[in-house]
Amino acid sequence: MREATGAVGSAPDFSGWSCPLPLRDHPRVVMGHGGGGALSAELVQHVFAPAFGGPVLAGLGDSAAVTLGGARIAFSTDSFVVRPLFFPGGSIGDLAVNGTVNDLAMSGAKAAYLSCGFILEEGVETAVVARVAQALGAAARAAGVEVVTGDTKVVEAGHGDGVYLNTAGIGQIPAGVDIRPQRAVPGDVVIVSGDLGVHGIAVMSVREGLEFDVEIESDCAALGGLVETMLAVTPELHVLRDPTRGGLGAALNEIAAAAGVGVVIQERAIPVPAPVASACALLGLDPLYVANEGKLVAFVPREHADAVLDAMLAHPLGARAAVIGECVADHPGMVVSRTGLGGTRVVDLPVGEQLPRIC
Amino acid sequence: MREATGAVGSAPDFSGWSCPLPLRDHPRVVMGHGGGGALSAELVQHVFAPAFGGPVLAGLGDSAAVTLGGARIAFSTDSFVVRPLFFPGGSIGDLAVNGTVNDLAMSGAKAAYLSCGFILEEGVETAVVARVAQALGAAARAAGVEVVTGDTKVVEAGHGDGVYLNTAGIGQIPAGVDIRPQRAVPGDVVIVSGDLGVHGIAVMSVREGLEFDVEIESDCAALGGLVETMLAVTPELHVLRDPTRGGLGAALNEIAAAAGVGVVIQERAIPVPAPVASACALLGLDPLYVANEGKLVAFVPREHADAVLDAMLAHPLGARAAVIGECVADHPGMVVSRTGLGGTRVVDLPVGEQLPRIC
Amino acid sequence: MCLAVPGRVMEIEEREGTRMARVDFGGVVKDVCLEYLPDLREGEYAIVHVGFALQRLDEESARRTLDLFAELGLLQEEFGDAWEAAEERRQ
Amino acid sequence: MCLAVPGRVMEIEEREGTRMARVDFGGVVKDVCLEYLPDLREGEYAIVHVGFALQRLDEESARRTLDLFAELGLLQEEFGDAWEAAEERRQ
Amino acid sequence: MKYLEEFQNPELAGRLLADIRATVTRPWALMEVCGGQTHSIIRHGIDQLLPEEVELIHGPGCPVCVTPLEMIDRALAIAARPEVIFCSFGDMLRVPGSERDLFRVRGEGGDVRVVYSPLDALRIAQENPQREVVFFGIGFETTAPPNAMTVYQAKKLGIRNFSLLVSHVRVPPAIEAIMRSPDCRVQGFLAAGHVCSVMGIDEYPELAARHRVPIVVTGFEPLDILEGIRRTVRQLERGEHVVDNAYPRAVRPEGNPAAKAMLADVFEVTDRAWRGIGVIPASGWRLSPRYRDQDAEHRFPVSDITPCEPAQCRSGEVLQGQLKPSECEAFGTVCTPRTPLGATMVSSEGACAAYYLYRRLSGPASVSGPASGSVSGPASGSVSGSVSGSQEVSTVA
Amino acid sequence: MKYLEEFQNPELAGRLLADIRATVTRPWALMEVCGGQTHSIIRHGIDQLLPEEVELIHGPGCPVCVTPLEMIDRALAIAARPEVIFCSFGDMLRVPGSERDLFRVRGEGGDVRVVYSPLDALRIAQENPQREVVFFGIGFETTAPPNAMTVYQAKKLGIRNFSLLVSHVRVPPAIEAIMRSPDCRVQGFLAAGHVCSVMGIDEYPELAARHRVPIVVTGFEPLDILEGIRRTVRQLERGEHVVDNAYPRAVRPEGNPAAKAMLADVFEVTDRAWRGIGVIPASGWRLSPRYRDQDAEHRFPVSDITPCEPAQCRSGEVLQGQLKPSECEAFGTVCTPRTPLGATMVSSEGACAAYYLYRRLSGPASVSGPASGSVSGPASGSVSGSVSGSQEVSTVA
Ligand code: SF4
Ligand code: SF4
Ligand SMILES: [Mg+2]
Ligand SMILES: [Mg+2]
Ligand SMILES: [Mg+2]
Ligand SMILES: [Mg+2]
Ligand SMILES: [Mg+2]
Ligand SMILES: [Mg+2]
Ligand SMILES: [Mg+2]
Ligand SMILES: [Mg+2]
Ligand SMILES: [Mg+2]
Ligand SMILES: [Mg+2]
Repeated sequence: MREATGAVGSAPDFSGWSCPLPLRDHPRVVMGHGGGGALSAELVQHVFAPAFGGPVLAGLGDSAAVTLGGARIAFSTDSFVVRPLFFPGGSIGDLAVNGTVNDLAMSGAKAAYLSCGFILEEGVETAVVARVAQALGAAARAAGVEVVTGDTKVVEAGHGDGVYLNTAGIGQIPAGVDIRPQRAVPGDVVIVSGDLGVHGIAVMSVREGLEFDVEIESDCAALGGLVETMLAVTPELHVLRDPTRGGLGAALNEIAAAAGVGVVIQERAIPVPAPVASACALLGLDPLYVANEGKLVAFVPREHADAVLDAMLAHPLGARAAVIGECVADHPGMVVSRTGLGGTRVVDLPVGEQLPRIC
Repeated sequence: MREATGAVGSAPDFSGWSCPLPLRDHPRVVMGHGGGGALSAELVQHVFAPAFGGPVLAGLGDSAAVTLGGARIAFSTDSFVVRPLFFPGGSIGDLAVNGTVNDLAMSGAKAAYLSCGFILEEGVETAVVARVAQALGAAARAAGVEVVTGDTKVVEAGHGDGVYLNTAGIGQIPAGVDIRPQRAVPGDVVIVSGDLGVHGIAVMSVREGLEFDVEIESDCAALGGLVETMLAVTPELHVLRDPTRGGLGAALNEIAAAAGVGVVIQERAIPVPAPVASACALLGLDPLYVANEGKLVAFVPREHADAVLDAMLAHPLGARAAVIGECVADHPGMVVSRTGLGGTRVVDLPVGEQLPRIC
Repeated sequence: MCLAVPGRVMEIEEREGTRMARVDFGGVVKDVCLEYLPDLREGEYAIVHVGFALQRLDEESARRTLDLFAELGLLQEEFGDAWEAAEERRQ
Repeated sequence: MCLAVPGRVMEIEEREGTRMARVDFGGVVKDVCLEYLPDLREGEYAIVHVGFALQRLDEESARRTLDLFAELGLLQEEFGDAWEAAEERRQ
Repeated sequence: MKYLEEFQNPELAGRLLADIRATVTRPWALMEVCGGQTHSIIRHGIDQLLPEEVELIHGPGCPVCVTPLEMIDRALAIAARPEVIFCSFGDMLRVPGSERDLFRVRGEGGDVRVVYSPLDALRIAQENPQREVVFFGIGFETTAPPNAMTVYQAKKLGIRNFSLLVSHVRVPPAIEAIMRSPDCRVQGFLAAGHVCSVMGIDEYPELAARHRVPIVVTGFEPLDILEGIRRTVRQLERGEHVVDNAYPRAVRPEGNPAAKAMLADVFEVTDRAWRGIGVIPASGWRLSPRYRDQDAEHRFPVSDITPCEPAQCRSGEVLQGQLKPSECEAFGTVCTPRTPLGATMVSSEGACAAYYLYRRLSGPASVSGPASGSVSGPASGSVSGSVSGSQEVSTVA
Repeated sequence: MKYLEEFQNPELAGRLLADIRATVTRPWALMEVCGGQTHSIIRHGIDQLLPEEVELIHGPGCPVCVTPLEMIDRALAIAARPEVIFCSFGDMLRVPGSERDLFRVRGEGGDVRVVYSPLDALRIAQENPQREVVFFGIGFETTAPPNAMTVYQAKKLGIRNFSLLVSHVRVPPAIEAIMRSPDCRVQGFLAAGHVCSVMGIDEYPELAARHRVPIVVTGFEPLDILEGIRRTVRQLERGEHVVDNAYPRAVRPEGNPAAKAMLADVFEVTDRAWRGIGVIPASGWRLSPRYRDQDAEHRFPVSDITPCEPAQCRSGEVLQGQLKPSECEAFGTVCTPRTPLGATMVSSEGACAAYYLYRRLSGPASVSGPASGSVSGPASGSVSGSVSGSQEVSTVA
């Protein structure tokens, strides 16, 4: 643990301090700072990382691996601000469990305990809160994780949005497992666990002002079991990532940047269900940037790739798993897609969140 | 760990479900549900506890004690929605660290690692976010705890309040230590670590519409060191509690209810600084219900009370510690105060947050 | 300009005096204004842009176009699968 | 009714044509309207209710009251400290 | 002299108590008129220190408790309007109307704000010219002058989007009504000191003489209250019934002339309903015709809101000292501090709430009846000595 | 027939490419007018599959790119007004005005909403009668009819709080302007299919003849674009210059008569400034006098907002194919996709943004010059083949 460097109660002096983020560009927070893309990354890099310091945060993974009382523990948190609270196939309660369980799973850890913080907006119906809590409890039971501590705050009407949720989770990392974005190496095979974009499109379909009917439901699920299955094949998985905000595009870019490798994916190998493709065509979105919850992308050493893929295909949550590309030494930090026609395009880190386009 | 009881992905059915909270009384969430008083407790009891299940949450402590990889670990979370973000003597960043560090300390654990979730409102100045982050980082260094994982979400303008923060923390519980509200027994001596109400009044003094000048600053501090000092005297501390929302009055009521004991306090033994008393007189508030952050109340076996008090008095954060009362077998679940004149009053669990009164 | 996509008209109805339809875009169904194609019928396809059907799609013409492409088979052997061809050129 | 507390007038000033003062309530200072006590001066005490000074506090009269209480000493020995006395009765 | 700690001195309290003990020879029922005094009595446990002979009855002097149901419902209706910013003292937010309270209106989207002073509401009006700002003008003669000044200032400054929902009440007509009640048990009054700081004492001698009841102007610190009791008991023991000023440092016979002049300009006396009690003639104020257009009841269509009080709630009798809270059927079952039916259950010093608390303290043995042990009589709101009572009850630790 | 997958078939694409290869004998510079086509070309990597001889120049047919700075600034000023709900297609939110964009206005408290359809904005106006709802009417002939219908409906339904900020542009005058430019390199046009779905093809024969340039109406799926290119190249190789319809399933010669009638009623032709290019005569629409009171520029005082474009930004020349983005001094230094100076850097298919991305891909060796490897010529926005170029560069893994 880091040594205490300041006296207890000493007040930091902000008078001479200036924001390390180029303020000309973003004097105020915009939606994109929460979109999981380049703006989010800049905020972490320029504001949070220097403020908090510490070698573990600098790892920038979805979760931190720490040692406590001799145990190797994965520790992660996420806040959930989804609108609407309930959507086809799930709710903010499911997301709050599965999001954190999955972040832990992405370091190979099986989630054991969750904390849960509710920020309720004055005026939200108690029945809505109860439905969220029920969904959260049911999702926790399904994932085999226990909610052991919590907190509730209420904010004035007009300063929230019904229910915001935060969960943090801890789980033990098995011996011999070291899964981090930095471990991607050229030659790794890139595998996704199934259909992409389903969760994001399901949520969008009920978002105010955008409503459309679509015959899909969020695939939101806890991936701990799938990861256990994969680790049973080999502990030598290099990278796991749940491509949530910013979608597969953001996840691959983050891995490429963290490991200093290039990634090449074959567009026609990527499983995108027809309704997702149709909704994206209608709204001008790219399925590569649509959020998922209940899917993972894995970077697996070539020699284990077939066995890992077979194990995934045998698991209910990996039934539509597919090899979609590989890790290369070229164009480090960049993700390139071979298009269905055989062309090439750069899959950039999205700046903020995707918006419906007309052009 | 609890067994998984539902299939992965099985959707709970809400159609036949009805809210266990008496909806006639509170069909919607009101501010009091977050006030740390009776309404907060009802929400936990009627909504969250049945939804989440689990024996640990039922403990209802500020933190949970769990076992992971052979280590006994305290795990806690709090969200922070304080207005304004900066106040005399501190900021939401300080609170977010000290609040969780202290919740861990109240189970005897020294906080080791924190997670940190930001919910930013679109439009908040980046410089404000950076100042909060700097304060959070400085407070973490001062407390000897490391921020190892984080998350940022942005909500649309008008759906937040600048910055909301959540922290969760983990720390190891020393062997032989078992500190929980349930352990209070008649005969325990009740000690507070210093002046009450300072933090709450400092924050109120800069709250919009209530502004007043007062020569005090928040005493917000991390109590891990003080608790270590107390545990060095004896591991046999029964209860520790940081009397935050709802103040000492709520904390004592919760302990009395959890342990099924009565508590008697001597009003004139309670350290309330003059400006706090004055502000309370002006606004019609009771200092017993004003929030603290950086103070604790301890239930100590009578045979250790003197030594523990001496150790507290020798620590900078316990310099104004005082014995304020005792735990009794009478009136179980109730807290009674002997007034300065020798009368008696019931110190009830507050219903919601205190508001300025005219009567 | 002009992200416009083909959709199939499902049900048509009047709403506040406006001709509207449920239109199916390959599994995604949305409300679309038919005022500019007043004689569009259920089952027909149209190009839809920002919630408005702007032009009926002509199936016969589409088939003729595709047939034409298929007949451009002269150099097919040389290329085979376009993606593989591109791949080869890259090696 | 009527949570009103004594405060000491610090500085007086006109604001938008209204006589206002900073008033010290034992370490807490707040703005108070003096319109109802137009001749109240700095250093004097007044009873303040919801931001308005409503009556000047008279020190001489206060002292006389306290002196009176002190003279009610007849049964002092019997009671001693009131809190302890109450405690005893409770045993 | 700080005018505060000096009047909380335990030793002097002992002397006052000793003097009361030495003086009293038989039971007396005194009413403290003012809710602030009730608060102080409970806060310091004064009722438990008094000799058994002295019974305190909590009076109707809590603006929260007596604001009539229709006025609460009008406030709720106005506060729910989208164009309105509804400002109130904090006390009123949890007071139940027919179906909900201001907290709940806020939860449902109403813009309800707690202010410290009516001037804060006026400032909010200046800052939000496109909104209608309404201030809930509750309170007795102490609070009326600040609210009057605010209405006056709004007119002077041309702030057109400010109005007052007026529910002001006056003490002397309430004393008159209590004394006229056939079931009246009150033998002496502690008059409300801060009301008299404004109004002076002119209105009381006639009342004291006509009803042959001592009226002692009393302050709010523990010593002030004990002194008020001491002087009242002394009069009663002597068979006197005059107006006495036990709070001379803050009460002059003439009151505050500037405040009285403003009241006369802005308000006019009117009949007013008291919650649970009914209409008391000339017991309230409304805006005078000059200020009628600043009356929220004229500005918003709420005058036809005239709900019935829940038949179950008997707070009127409780407020007049004619009924013990525990004799109310709703008490402790449908009506609790968490789910109050009447205002007397809302604030912890409300008679029903105080009774509820102390009954809990006195233990399960006394659940079905009045407080056990040394409760000093059958009066409502009288809760002395129940701590010692609790020691007679076996408890589950 | 789904009209979608059928036109993305890789095998048929191979046949079309083979035919283009077999046809082309020397370099040709083609402009795809429409931003949607640019998007499709980059999305599918079509530029990299074409023979080296065929160069594609990204045209000015992106409403996001060409909306003039003063119109963005007016939008920002209107959106910042407290009474306004400003509705826009998502495309416009990140387009920089002089000092900020719509995202930032929203962050500063403006009520800016993304809608899918102008009808959504009209519904918002109905639901918020006390607010002013303004819709940002950008776009070419395809988007103009939906916006026209919305204005018409607002008038018909008496929805007075709805107005349109009009920045509509027309394609044929832009083609005319490009051909007239002395530096013009364009030898053939892929005309915008969906514009012609509405307008038909009447306006093009005269242009093709006068400028001796083939104009092929082209769709948006990969096969459509390849077919458009194939037909244009074929004309060029044969020395022809006629209007050809390669998108007959969606384009009839007469267009959509109902839509054209509505356009004629609601709008009138006007000169309009194109961002980076300047005023092009008769190149836009504004509301006709009958609908003038639904014009946001008349309703809000913004007409005097006439900012200067950042002198540094040379997107006008880029848009006309006269300058490579990398020849702009700001490129890659002060102007990046994260901090765009001009609209061509905003969306990933903007010429400057596309060039920036591919330059990164082509590696450090080519940072200071145009893209290395098989870039097919000096034209701006032409980025083919740079992936293979990147393999010649040693990288740090
Ligand atoms: S107990 Fe409740 S219902 Fe009965 S009188 Fe008191 S407030 Fe009214
Ligand atoms: S690089 Fe930027 S500044 Fe230069 S022309 Fe392009 S958009 Fe304008
Ligand atoms: Mg996380
Ligand atoms: Mg996550
Ligand atoms: Mg908490
Ligand atoms: Mg909201
Ligand atoms: Mg993740
Ligand atoms: Mg906690
Ligand atoms: Mg806490
Ligand atoms: Mg996260
Ligand atoms: Mg806000
Ligand atoms: Mg705590």
